[in-house]
Amino acid sequence: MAITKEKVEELSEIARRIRRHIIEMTAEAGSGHPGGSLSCTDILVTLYFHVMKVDPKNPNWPERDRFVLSKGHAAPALYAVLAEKGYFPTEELKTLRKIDSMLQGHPDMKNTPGVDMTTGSLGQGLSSANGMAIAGKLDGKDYRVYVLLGDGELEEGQVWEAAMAAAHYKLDNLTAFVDHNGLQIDGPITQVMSPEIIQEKFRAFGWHVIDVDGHDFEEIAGAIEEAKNIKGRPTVIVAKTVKGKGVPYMENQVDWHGKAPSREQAEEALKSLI
Amino acid sequence: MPKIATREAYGEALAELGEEIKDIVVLDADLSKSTKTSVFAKKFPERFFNMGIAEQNLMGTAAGLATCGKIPFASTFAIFATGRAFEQVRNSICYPNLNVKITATHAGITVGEDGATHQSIEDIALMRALPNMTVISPADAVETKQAVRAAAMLKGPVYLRLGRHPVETIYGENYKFEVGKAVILKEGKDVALIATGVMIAEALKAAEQLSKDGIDAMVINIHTIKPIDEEVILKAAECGSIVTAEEHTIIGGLGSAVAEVLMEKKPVPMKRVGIRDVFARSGKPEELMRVYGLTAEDIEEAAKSLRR
Amino acid sequence: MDVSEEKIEVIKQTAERIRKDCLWMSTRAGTGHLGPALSLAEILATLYIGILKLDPQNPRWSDRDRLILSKGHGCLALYSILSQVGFFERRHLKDFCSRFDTVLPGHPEMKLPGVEANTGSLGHGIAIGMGMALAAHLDKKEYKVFVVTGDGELQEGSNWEAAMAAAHYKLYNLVVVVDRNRLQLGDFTENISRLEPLAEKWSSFGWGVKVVDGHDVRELLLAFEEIPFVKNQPSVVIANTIKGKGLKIAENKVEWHYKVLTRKQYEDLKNELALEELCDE
Amino acid sequence: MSELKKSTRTSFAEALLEVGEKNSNVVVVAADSASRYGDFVKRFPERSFNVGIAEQTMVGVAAGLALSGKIPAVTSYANFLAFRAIEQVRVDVATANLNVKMIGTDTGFSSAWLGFTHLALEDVAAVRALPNIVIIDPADAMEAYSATKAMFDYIGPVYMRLRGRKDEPVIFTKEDKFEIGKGRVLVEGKDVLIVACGGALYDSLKAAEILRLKGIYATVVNMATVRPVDKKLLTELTSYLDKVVTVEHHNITGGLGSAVAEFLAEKGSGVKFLRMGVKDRFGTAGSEEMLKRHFGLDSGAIAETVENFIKEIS
Repeated sequence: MAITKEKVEELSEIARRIRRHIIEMTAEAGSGHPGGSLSCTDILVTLYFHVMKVDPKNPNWPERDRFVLSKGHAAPALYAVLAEKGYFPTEELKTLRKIDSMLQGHPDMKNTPGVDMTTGSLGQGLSSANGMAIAGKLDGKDYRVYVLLGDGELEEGQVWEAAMAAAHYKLDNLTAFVDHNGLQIDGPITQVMSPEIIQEKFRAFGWHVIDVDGHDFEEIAGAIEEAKNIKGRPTVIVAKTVKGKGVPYMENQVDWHGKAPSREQAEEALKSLI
Repeated sequence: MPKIATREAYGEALAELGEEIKDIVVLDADLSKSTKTSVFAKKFPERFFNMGIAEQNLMGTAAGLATCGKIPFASTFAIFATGRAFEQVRNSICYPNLNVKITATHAGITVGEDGATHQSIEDIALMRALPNMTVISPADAVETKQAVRAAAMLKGPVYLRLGRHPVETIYGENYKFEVGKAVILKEGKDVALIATGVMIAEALKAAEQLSKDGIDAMVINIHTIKPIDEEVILKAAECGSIVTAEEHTIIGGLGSAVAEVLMEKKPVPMKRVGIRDVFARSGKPEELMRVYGLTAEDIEEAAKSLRR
Repeated sequence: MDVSEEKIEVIKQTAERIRKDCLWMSTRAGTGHLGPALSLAEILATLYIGILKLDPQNPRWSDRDRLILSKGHGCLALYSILSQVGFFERRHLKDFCSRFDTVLPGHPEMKLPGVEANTGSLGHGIAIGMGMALAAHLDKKEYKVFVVTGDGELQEGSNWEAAMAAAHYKLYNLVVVVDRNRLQLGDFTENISRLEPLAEKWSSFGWGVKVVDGHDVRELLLAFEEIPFVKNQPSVVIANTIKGKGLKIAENKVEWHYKVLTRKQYEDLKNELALEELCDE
Repeated sequence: MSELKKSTRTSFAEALLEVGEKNSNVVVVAADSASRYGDFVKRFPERSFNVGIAEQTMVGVAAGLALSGKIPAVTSYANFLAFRAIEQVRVDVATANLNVKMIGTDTGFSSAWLGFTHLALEDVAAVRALPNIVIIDPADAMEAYSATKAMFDYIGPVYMRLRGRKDEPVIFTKEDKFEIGKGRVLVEGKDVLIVACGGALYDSLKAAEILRLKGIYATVVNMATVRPVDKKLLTELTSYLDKVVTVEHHNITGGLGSAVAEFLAEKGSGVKFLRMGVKDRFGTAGSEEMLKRHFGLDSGAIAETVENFIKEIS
C-alpha cells in the first residue's frame, strides 16, 4: 500500500499528538521513559494508523494484526497510540503508573485493551511474537505480527534464541523493528555492549534485513510493504532513530531514558511540539 | 532521620571497599546508575565490567572471575538477578560455592511504578531455596553499609537485597552488624514482631501503637534470612504469638522460614504479613504498601488478631 | 608453522586411547553419553597434548591455560584425556557413574582435578570462560581460555550474550571450539533449529572464525597455533566432526547421543577395535 | 500395590495423545525435548514445535500460542524449565495467568547419574513462589496419567513434576480419579500423620507398613497437589492427629514441607511437626536407590525417622 502525501501529513500530525501525550503523561506520573518512547513514536504511528488491521472496538478480534512492544519501557508511546486509536479515552493517559490505573508502568495485557502481550523484562517479546506468528500459520490466518525491540535489548541472549527460531520456522508473517537510537541506560550502546553490526547479525541468523530512517513515514511504510512480500523468512527493519526525538533538549541525551520531565520542562517540551 | 535508599549506601560502601580490597571487581548489566555501582565504576574503571543487558552472562562471568580469586559484586535489579539468571546463580555460583556477591537493587513492590514485571516479590524464596547461599535483607543505609562489608569478608555466595526507594534510618553509627545474628530492637512480652528490610520501620511503628493499647510487643530485625537465627525465633516464641512482616510474597520468604522453625521447634500461633500471593501493580511505593497490606496498621491488626 | 609428524602421531594415539576409554567406561557403567564424547577425541587430544600449558602435578597453577567442557555431557572423553595427561590415576576411570558421590559423574565437576568448571547445563561455558579471560587481562597473565561447546548448544541464547560480550571486551585470549557433529539429542541440528550459516553468525558477532576438520589433527594444530585469528578478537574454531566417530554403528546416529554398548556388543567388538578388558571388580 | 511397573513419562505421553486426539487446540513446544511427548509428535506433527535448546524461548513461544487460543504443553528437564526459564514462566505465563501446561521431568532423584545440574530439588520452591500456578507432583505412572488429563481439563497454568524414563512401582490404577487440590488418605492410623507427594509416596507407604509391625499406626496422605495444598483435609486430620511429618524428594526449604508448615503455623495448631526431604543440599551422582539412602529417604530411613520423632516427643 503506497503512502500518499496526505497520509504522511496525517501521520505526522498524529505523531505530534502522541509526542505531546508522552510528555504530559510522564510529567504527570513523575516517572517513566520518555526518551525511548519518543524514538519509536513514528514507527508505532505508521503501524497503527496506516498498516495494522485492528479493531479498537473489539480489541481481541482474532483476525487482528498483533503488536508486541518488546522494549516495554516505551509503554507511554504505546498507550498514547492506543488511546488515539480509540481503544480507550485519552483522559486515561493521565493515570499512567498510578494505583488502580489500567496503564501500568510496563505493558500489561490484563489491564489495558489493545495490549497484546505483557512485557517489560527485556528480551522476551520476540519469543512471544514468534508464538503468535506460529499460531497464525497453524490456523491458516493471514494476520501479521509486529514486534519492536530496542537496540540495547539485542544484548539479551534470548533475542538470539528467538531470532534463530523465527528463521527456522520461516516466520514470514513476522516483522521485527529495531528502534536503533544508539543509546541505552548506561550510555551509547557502542560503549556499553555493542550489538553492532545489527544488520549482519540478523542476516547471519537468517533474516531479511531492511534499513530505514525511523522518523521517515514513507520509508517505514515502504519497508513494511517490502516485508509483506518476503517469503520464507522473517524480516527485521532496522530503524535509525533519535532518542528523545521531537524534544530538542531530550534528543540524543541518555539522561532522558528513564526520567520524567518536571512541569516546567514539560511546558518547554510542548512548545516544540506544536 | 533522613531517608536514604539502601542502594545509595551500597554505592558508597562499594567504592570505599574497593580502595581496601583490590580483589573486588564489580559487574553490572546496564543498570549501573540505578544500582549505584556507577560510583565504583567511576573510581575504578578498570575493575568495573558492564555486561550489557545479559544477566545470565553477568552471573556466569562473575562466577568465572571468582574462580580466579576475584571477589565479584554482580548487580542488577532483583527480578533479573534472581529470575532471569536463576539457573546461572544456582549452577555457576551456588553449587561451586563461589565467592560471588549478588547485590540486587529494586527489590520488592517499593520499586513502584514500573509494575509487576519489575517488582521482585519472590526473590527471597528463590535465593533461599539454593543451598550455600546467604540471604541478607538490610533495613536501612547504616545496616546496608555494614552488610556490604560483611558480604565481602564472607567466603561464599551472598544475596544482598536492596531497595530503590528511600527508607527511614533505624540504626545509629554504633550499630554492629553480624551475618546470621538477628537484632532485638525492642524487648516485649505479649507478641513478637519479626520483620526484615523496609518492614522494620513499620514494625517499630506498630509496636508503638500496640503499646498504647497496653500490648507490649517485641520487635526483631532478621536481616539474615538464610541462615536464619533460630535462637532468636525461639526467644520470640516465648511471647506466645508471632507476626512476621516482609515486603515479599508470604510464600517462601521470611514468613515461611519462621513458620518452618516454629513448627518444628516451638509451635505458637503466628501470622504472616506480606504480599498475599498476588502480582502487584504500578503505583507509588507508599500507596502500594497500603494496598498490599504492608503498613504498621496491618502488622498491628495481625498482632491483635492473634491475641483474640 | 612446522608441525612435526611425531607430534601428530602421539596425538592420534592419544585420541584413539580416548575412544577406547570412552567405550569401556560407558559399557562398564551401563550409562553415559557416548556419541558426543567420541566426536571430541581429536579436539581434546590436540589441545591437551599439543596446545595447553598445564601442570598436572599442580592443577591449580595460576598461569595455566584453562579448558571448559561446556558440553558437559561429553565428559567421558574429558575424563580419559585428564587421566592420560596425569591429573589423576587411570584406575579412577572405572569409577565413572558407578560409585556413590563419584568424582566422575555424568557431567564434569570441579571436584575432579583438571576440571575447570561444573558444566552440564548447556550454554553456561562461554560466559564462565569469559570471566576467566577477563581475569587474565586484569592480572596481566598470558594464559588462554578454551571453551569446547556442542553445536546444538549454540541454540542457547546465553552463548550469544557471551559471544557478544567477549568480542566487546576484545578477549583475544578466549577460544571457543565448536564440536560441529551436526547432531543433537533429538535430531540433526539443522532440522531442530538451523545453525547455518554458523561461521557467519560468529563473524557477525565479531569473532575470528576458522572451520576445520575436527578429526584431522594437523588441521586442528595449525588452527590453534594461529590464535587469535583476528587481532584483539576472540577466536572460534568450528570443528566439523562425526558424532560417534570410531564406532561404526554409532556414527551419525542420533540415538547414540545417550546410548552405550551392551556388554555383548563390547565383547564382539573387542578384537576388531583392540579394546581393553572390562574390569569388573 | 500391584506388581506393575511403569514410568511417569510414559504415562504422561499416553494421556497427552488421548487429550490431543480429543482437543485439536492442544499443541506441544519442545526445547530439543520432543521425545517426552511420545507419539503425540508423530501423530500430530503440525501441532508439534521444537525451538531447539532454548528453554526461555520455548516458554515464550508457548505463551504466544496460549494467547492465540492454543493449549500448549512445554517440557524439559525440570531444571531448564523451572530454573533456566523461571523468569519466562513468571512474566510470560504466570503474570498473565496463561493456559500453559509445564512439565518438568527427571525431578527428585530420577536423573540419577547426571549429577547436580540435572537433579531438580528446588523446582517446587521456585514455582511455588509465583502466584497463579498449580503444582502437581504425581506419585506414580497411573497418577501421572490421570493428573495429565485433569491438568488439561483445568484452565490456567500448571506445573507438573515427572520423573525419568525408568519404570517405577505402581500404586494406583488408571481409573483412580484425580482432582486438583485434593489430598487423599491412603492409610489410616491413629499415631502420626505422614504427608507425602511424588516419588516419596511409595516409600512412605512402605514405611507405614514397617511402622505398623512395630505397633505404630500412621495415616498416610498423598498430597499430589502441592499448590494449592489441601487445607481442608489438613485441618480435618490435624484435629485428631497431633504429629505431622512431611516427606518429599525436594529441598525441605520451599516445597511441600514449607507449604504445610506455613498453613499449620498460621492455623495455630499446636501439632508436632517434622519435614523430611533433602536438607538444603545439592544432589550428587548416584543411582536413585543410592541417593534415597544417602538423603535418608528410603522406606527404612523414613520409618526410623518417624519412630524417633514420636519417641522424642513422648
